[in-house]
Amino acid sequence: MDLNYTKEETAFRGEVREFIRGHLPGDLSRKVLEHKRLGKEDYVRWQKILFEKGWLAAGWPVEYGGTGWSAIQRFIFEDESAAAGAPRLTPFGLHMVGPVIIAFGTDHQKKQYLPRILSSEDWWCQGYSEPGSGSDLASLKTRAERKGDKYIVNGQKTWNTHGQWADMCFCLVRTSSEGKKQDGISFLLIDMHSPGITVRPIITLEGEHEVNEIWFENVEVPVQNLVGDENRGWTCAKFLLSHERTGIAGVGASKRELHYLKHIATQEQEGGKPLMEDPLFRDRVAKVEIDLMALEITCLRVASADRDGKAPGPEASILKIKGTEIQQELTELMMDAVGPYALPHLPMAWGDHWIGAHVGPDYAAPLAARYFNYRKTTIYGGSNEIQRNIIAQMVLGL
Amino acid sequence: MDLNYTKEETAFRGEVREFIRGHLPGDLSRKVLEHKRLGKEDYVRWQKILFEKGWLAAGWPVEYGGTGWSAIQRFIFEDESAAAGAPRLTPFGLHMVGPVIIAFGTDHQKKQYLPRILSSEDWWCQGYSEPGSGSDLASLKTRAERKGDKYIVNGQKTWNTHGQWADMCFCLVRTSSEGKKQDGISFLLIDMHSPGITVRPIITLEGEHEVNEIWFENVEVPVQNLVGDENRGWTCAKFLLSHERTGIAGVGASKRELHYLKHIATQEQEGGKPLMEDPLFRDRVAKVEIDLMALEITCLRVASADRDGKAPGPEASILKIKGTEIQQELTELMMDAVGPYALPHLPMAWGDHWIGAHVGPDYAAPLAARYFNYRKTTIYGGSNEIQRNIIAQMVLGL
Amino acid sequence: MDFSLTEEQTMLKDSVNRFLGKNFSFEQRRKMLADRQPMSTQLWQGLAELGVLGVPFSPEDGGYGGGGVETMLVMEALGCNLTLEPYLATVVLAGGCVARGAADWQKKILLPKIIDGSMILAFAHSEPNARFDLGHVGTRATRDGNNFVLEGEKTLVLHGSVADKFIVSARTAGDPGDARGVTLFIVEADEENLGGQEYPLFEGTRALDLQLAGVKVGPESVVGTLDQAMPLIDTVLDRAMAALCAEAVGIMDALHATTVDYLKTRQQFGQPIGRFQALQHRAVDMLVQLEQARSMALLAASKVDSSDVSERRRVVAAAKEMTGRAGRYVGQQAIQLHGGMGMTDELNVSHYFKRLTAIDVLFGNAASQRTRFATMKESGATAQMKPPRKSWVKI
Amino acid sequence: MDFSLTEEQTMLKDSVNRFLGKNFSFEQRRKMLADRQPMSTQLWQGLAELGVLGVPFSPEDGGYGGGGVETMLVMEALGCNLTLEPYLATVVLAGGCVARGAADWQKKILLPKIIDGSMILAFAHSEPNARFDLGHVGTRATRDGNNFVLEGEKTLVLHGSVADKFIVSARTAGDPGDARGVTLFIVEADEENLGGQEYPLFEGTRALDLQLAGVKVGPESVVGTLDQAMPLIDTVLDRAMAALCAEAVGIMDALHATTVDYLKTRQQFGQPIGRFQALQHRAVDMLVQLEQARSMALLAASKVDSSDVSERRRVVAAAKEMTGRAGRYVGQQAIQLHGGMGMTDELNVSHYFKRLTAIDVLFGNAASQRTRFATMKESGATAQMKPPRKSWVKI
Repeated sequence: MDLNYTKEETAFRGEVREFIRGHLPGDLSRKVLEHKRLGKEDYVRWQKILFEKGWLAAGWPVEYGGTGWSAIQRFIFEDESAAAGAPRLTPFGLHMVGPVIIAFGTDHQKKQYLPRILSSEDWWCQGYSEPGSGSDLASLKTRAERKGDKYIVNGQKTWNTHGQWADMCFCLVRTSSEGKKQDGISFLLIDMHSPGITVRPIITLEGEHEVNEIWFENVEVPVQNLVGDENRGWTCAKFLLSHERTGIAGVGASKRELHYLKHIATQEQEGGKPLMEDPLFRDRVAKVEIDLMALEITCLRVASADRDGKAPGPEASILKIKGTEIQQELTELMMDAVGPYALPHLPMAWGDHWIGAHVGPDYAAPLAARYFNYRKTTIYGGSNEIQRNIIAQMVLGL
Repeated sequence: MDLNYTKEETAFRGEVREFIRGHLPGDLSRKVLEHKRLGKEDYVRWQKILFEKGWLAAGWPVEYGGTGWSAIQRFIFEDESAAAGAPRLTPFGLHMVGPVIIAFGTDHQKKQYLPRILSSEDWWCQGYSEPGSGSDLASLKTRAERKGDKYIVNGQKTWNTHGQWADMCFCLVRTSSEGKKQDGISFLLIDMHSPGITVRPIITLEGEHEVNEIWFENVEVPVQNLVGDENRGWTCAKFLLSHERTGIAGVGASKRELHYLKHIATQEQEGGKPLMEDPLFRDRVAKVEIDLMALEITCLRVASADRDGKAPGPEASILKIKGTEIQQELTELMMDAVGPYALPHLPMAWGDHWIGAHVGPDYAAPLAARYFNYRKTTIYGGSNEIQRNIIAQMVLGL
Repeated sequence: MDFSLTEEQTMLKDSVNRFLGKNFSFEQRRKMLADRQPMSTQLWQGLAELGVLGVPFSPEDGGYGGGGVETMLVMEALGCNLTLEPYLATVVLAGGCVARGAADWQKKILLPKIIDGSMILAFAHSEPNARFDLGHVGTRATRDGNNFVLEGEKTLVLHGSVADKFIVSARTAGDPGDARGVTLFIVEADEENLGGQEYPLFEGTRALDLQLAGVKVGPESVVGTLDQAMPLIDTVLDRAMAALCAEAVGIMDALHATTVDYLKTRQQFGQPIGRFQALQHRAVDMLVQLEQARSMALLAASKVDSSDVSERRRVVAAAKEMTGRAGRYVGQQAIQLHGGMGMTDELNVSHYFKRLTAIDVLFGNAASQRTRFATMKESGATAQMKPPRKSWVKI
Repeated sequence: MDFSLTEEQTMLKDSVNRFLGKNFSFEQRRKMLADRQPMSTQLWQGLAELGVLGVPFSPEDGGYGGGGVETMLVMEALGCNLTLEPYLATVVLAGGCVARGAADWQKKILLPKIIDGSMILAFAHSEPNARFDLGHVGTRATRDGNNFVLEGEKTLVLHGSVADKFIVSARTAGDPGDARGVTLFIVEADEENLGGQEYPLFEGTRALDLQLAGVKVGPESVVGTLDQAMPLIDTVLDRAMAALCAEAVGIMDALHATTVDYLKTRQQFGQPIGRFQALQHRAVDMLVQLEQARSMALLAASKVDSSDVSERRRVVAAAKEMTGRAGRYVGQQAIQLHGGMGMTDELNVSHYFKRLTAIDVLFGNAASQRTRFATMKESGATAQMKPPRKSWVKI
């Protein structure tokens, strides 16, 4: 046992840091560090730079364009990327549908889609949740009826992130209503430009457009877009949900946010002293910092088990629970740090080209919105209540 | 609406305070205030004083020796008693079996038992829980078989408080195994001096003897000791559990303990200053103090509804939940306040006649033991989980 | 000790709720927000006609003669109906300053117009970088003959953009943190050298940052005693905080009810999600917090008129702390239990949540109230008042 | 970065666990507590024979050559088996002072006897009224020719009553809070003018309050450099805290497993109580806390040998904080989920709970570690070390 990084790992970290320092555009990282709004072009810009370097698909097998990195290396890469303020990689292609296509897809699907994910030519989105099927995902109702060499898809999906930018959607659809509800589900790849698709924005509480509802009305999908066997889509769904667990905790990003929190709390004054010297505020910061130190090690333990050939089991749900709790606590602390200046709502100030006046310090403008927006983290990706159910049943056997 | 006490209520408070000041023995209140161990004789001594004054059975109807006080007056009485360090009244006779006998008992039972409760001649204990029946009380197995004019009782009860001192026990026993489990239960009054009863101490984690197991082996109980109808004891049990709700939160005692906590935290030094000036400790104290202020009003709201003729409903479970959380937090704060001097275990120092050396300050000796002992508060009287179930079902309709 | 409402109080409560139920809806709120409308003149007039705007003013001033409890009842109703009206700004804050501090002739001019809804007042007190220190006044009012010239900045002036007049606190003596030397002025909204930037708060209330770049006012604009406004400001702020506690309780009440309803109707895994014990217990913990907050709002409403200043301050700080803490828990859990639906702008849940968050921040969040409460007790209630420093006692 | 144990480490772990499983039981613990037995000579000898007492000492000193990780493995096993042996006192604390500070000739005398179990040492450092300030040393060692005379009081000397010798910290210069001026001495237990009062801690470990009323020791009793013992003491205390973190993890592991078992077997309302979702989620939250604490115990074990003192101190403070906080939650919930059964002395649950509580208190509870951690960072790791004051720099 040695919890120090090996020489090779340290060298790798240096290489990653060096590359990012040389290639991450300053305006992009500034946006991330200062909590500005990111557009599709921001994400794509960075992904293209990584793609050129061959570092985009860290978790994929080398033959499909992956890096061949160990789980620890991937952790280091994410850590450095987050610290430098690199935009997060959009997960839908790279971390979700990509691995599913690699594991279950046909050669045609692999040739068709994987390169376009890597080149950022296709922006993917996810068609999982439905208005009536949230935590109980398997109860989904969107139907796909086979007609000749096509499926005809009808139904409604919701909480679809960035569907307004998407070229493709991977979708769970019901192809049979026989047997257990999990048994009649199929995994379809749907072209978002197909006739019959309507994307309606859902404005969330902080006033932003991040998620959508999607309606499918007699949308035709070629049968070759079925991944895996018909009615066996639940296997893909579960695979997808359990894949790429180490990133789920967001340790790198939380470390960056902790750093930013301290920056803010050093600027803010409380009773004539920096807020960071207020024993009560400092105590809350110390608590979340220690939680985060611990979570980093917990993540590395899971990543390390991954390397040793053991797949991360349901105990990785711990990472989701604790990781999102920490993320929320950090947004709450930042909001609290700016006191009354959390109140003004200035969404124009989070944009690209705002040069107008702020109310209060610059950094204050997006903080309440982030606090509101981050309530989602304990809801999405399987709510934290569902994660607790998973651990209770699968780990504790209760 | 007026949240100030009326002139009459203020005058009543003065009268109570005056009486207690004149009649509560100093050695007794010192024991209470300093967390010393109380013996049976301590409780009885104070009860006899109150009995003589006619103030012992505040909640009973006047005809049976009660005071005729309003719920607000009872609250004031408890508040003043607790503040002065009066021993708490043992509830088993006064607040539990007494009201049951008044509501459901025969004239004979009333004449036989009520005066002896008031005079403290009988010490009562409770035979409810069994090893297999805790939260699921109605699953109890202790049997009572009718043979002529006697019941023959066999079985085992547990978590019996102060049974080692008891003359009488009110007991839930199974008289039938037909129908719903609640339907075959009867409420029996059992003479603890009867042959066939064995009382075995349970030593709890802090090392004290407060609770017992009781075995009944062919114990003969005269049928006239049945309260209410045979197989209808559950009615008495529920009546008993819902009775006397205002006292359950222990607001008066918690106010006294908060005061003592501040006393300790003023003595203890942290970094050359009284601990009470440490912003972090002070903040925890302020939080519990505000919680307690709120709970006092919540209690008075319930008491006041009581006066208006509305019986306190299941929402009184809120008092149990919050009251015990506050009690536990206060013991935890006191333990934390003395730092390393929480560690020594000196049970002799909690006794009556200890004049030997302490390790650390005098007040430190019983604090860890109290913290340990008070874990019981969220377990007994229907665990706080059960209270939440009650509110969810009875108040929220979930 | 009596928790029951009088007949008049019950009538007041019912009539406000009935009026709002009939004349205001969540859809109207959303439309007002989309249109950046700070208030609805029609609704305000309706409230005036109902007598609601006169609730805390004395009958001699043309008001209803209500106290803390009556204000509480109004604020609870305004809260659970999610209104955007300037009740706090005009009636409680600015109106409170006038009613408790102004000369009779000033009252006669202002109060009837507040009460009949024809004049909107705003309270311009908070300043940049004051954080939660409500005693911090840096804006200066310099004598110029009989007049005063005001220089400085005010921030987060609630409903400032619709105000006809402002009640402005400014320093006529001493330094920013001093307890003495503060005076209140009436400043017309159309005054020269008065600039401002309007913006919404995150829950929709519109606020103003005010620049006073040499605003000249006459001696008749002074409210109350020169240099001695701080106790008046404190009194008014305590009443505003008690009012906010009541509003928060109204919101939490509605939010809890909505959440429990959702738990009963939302089906997952073939049953209402309210069957799941973990969610049941969460709903119970929300109720416990709500009832504790309600108790403190009642206590604050009851003590806010007390002549015992130290008791008033202590109770109000405790109530604001409890409400802020409870509001955070109840709001967060309401979102969580509603899942994705709680995150949308379309449901009132998120609006309630954001308003609760704003209420916590306004005039000092739970953490700062706890510190205020804790330090208040150490050396008596007047500990907050800093003693005058030698350097400024010039008069 | 490698989390897997080496073959030797796995063997060590297994052999300690096997040995304790065979030679010690909860019933023996209860008997020892009833008999006020501070330790079991037999068990101690067995541990010596197994080589466990030599784990942290270098092979040159006759030890096993283990580091933080090996100590962690031993402590975890001692913790989950609820032993009462003086491993912390003799091997980690006093032994640590000797191994890292003493002269070679002293080591040659002492370490073999510690390792073969024939000598018990205790560490007399804590003082009355020092609270959690581990740098507070008020006991004085005054020069008397070549000798020193020790005057003062030590408290909470773990396993002091069975010690053959004490390692005593005393001040040879400066004032109680000063970082410099502290020296370590070896003091024989049968020394004249050495008095003591023995008592149990609430979880059964026996401790001693020590009165040094003019204890005379020779120059050969000095351990390490005169006046310069604080860095050594800090190092040893950090190792002791890391060891306690490991013990706590061993305990939490056992306690969590016991609780989950109980949830599976205890029947109420016709089903195992582990079917109730609220209790399931509680068991999950216990697991989350446990795994977070385990991570920090691993990190502390791994960094405790680090030459980077500031990193070591930071990690150890964080680990002790996390363990203390987790231990409190896991312990309280274990009791709660066991209901009345958790309250009895007869079940190991309450013993685990009390030991976790004691571990939190020892060398500073979670709250104090958090402050230590937070202030440590402000001005680098040496912030804890107070600079020398002019008044005492006499040499």
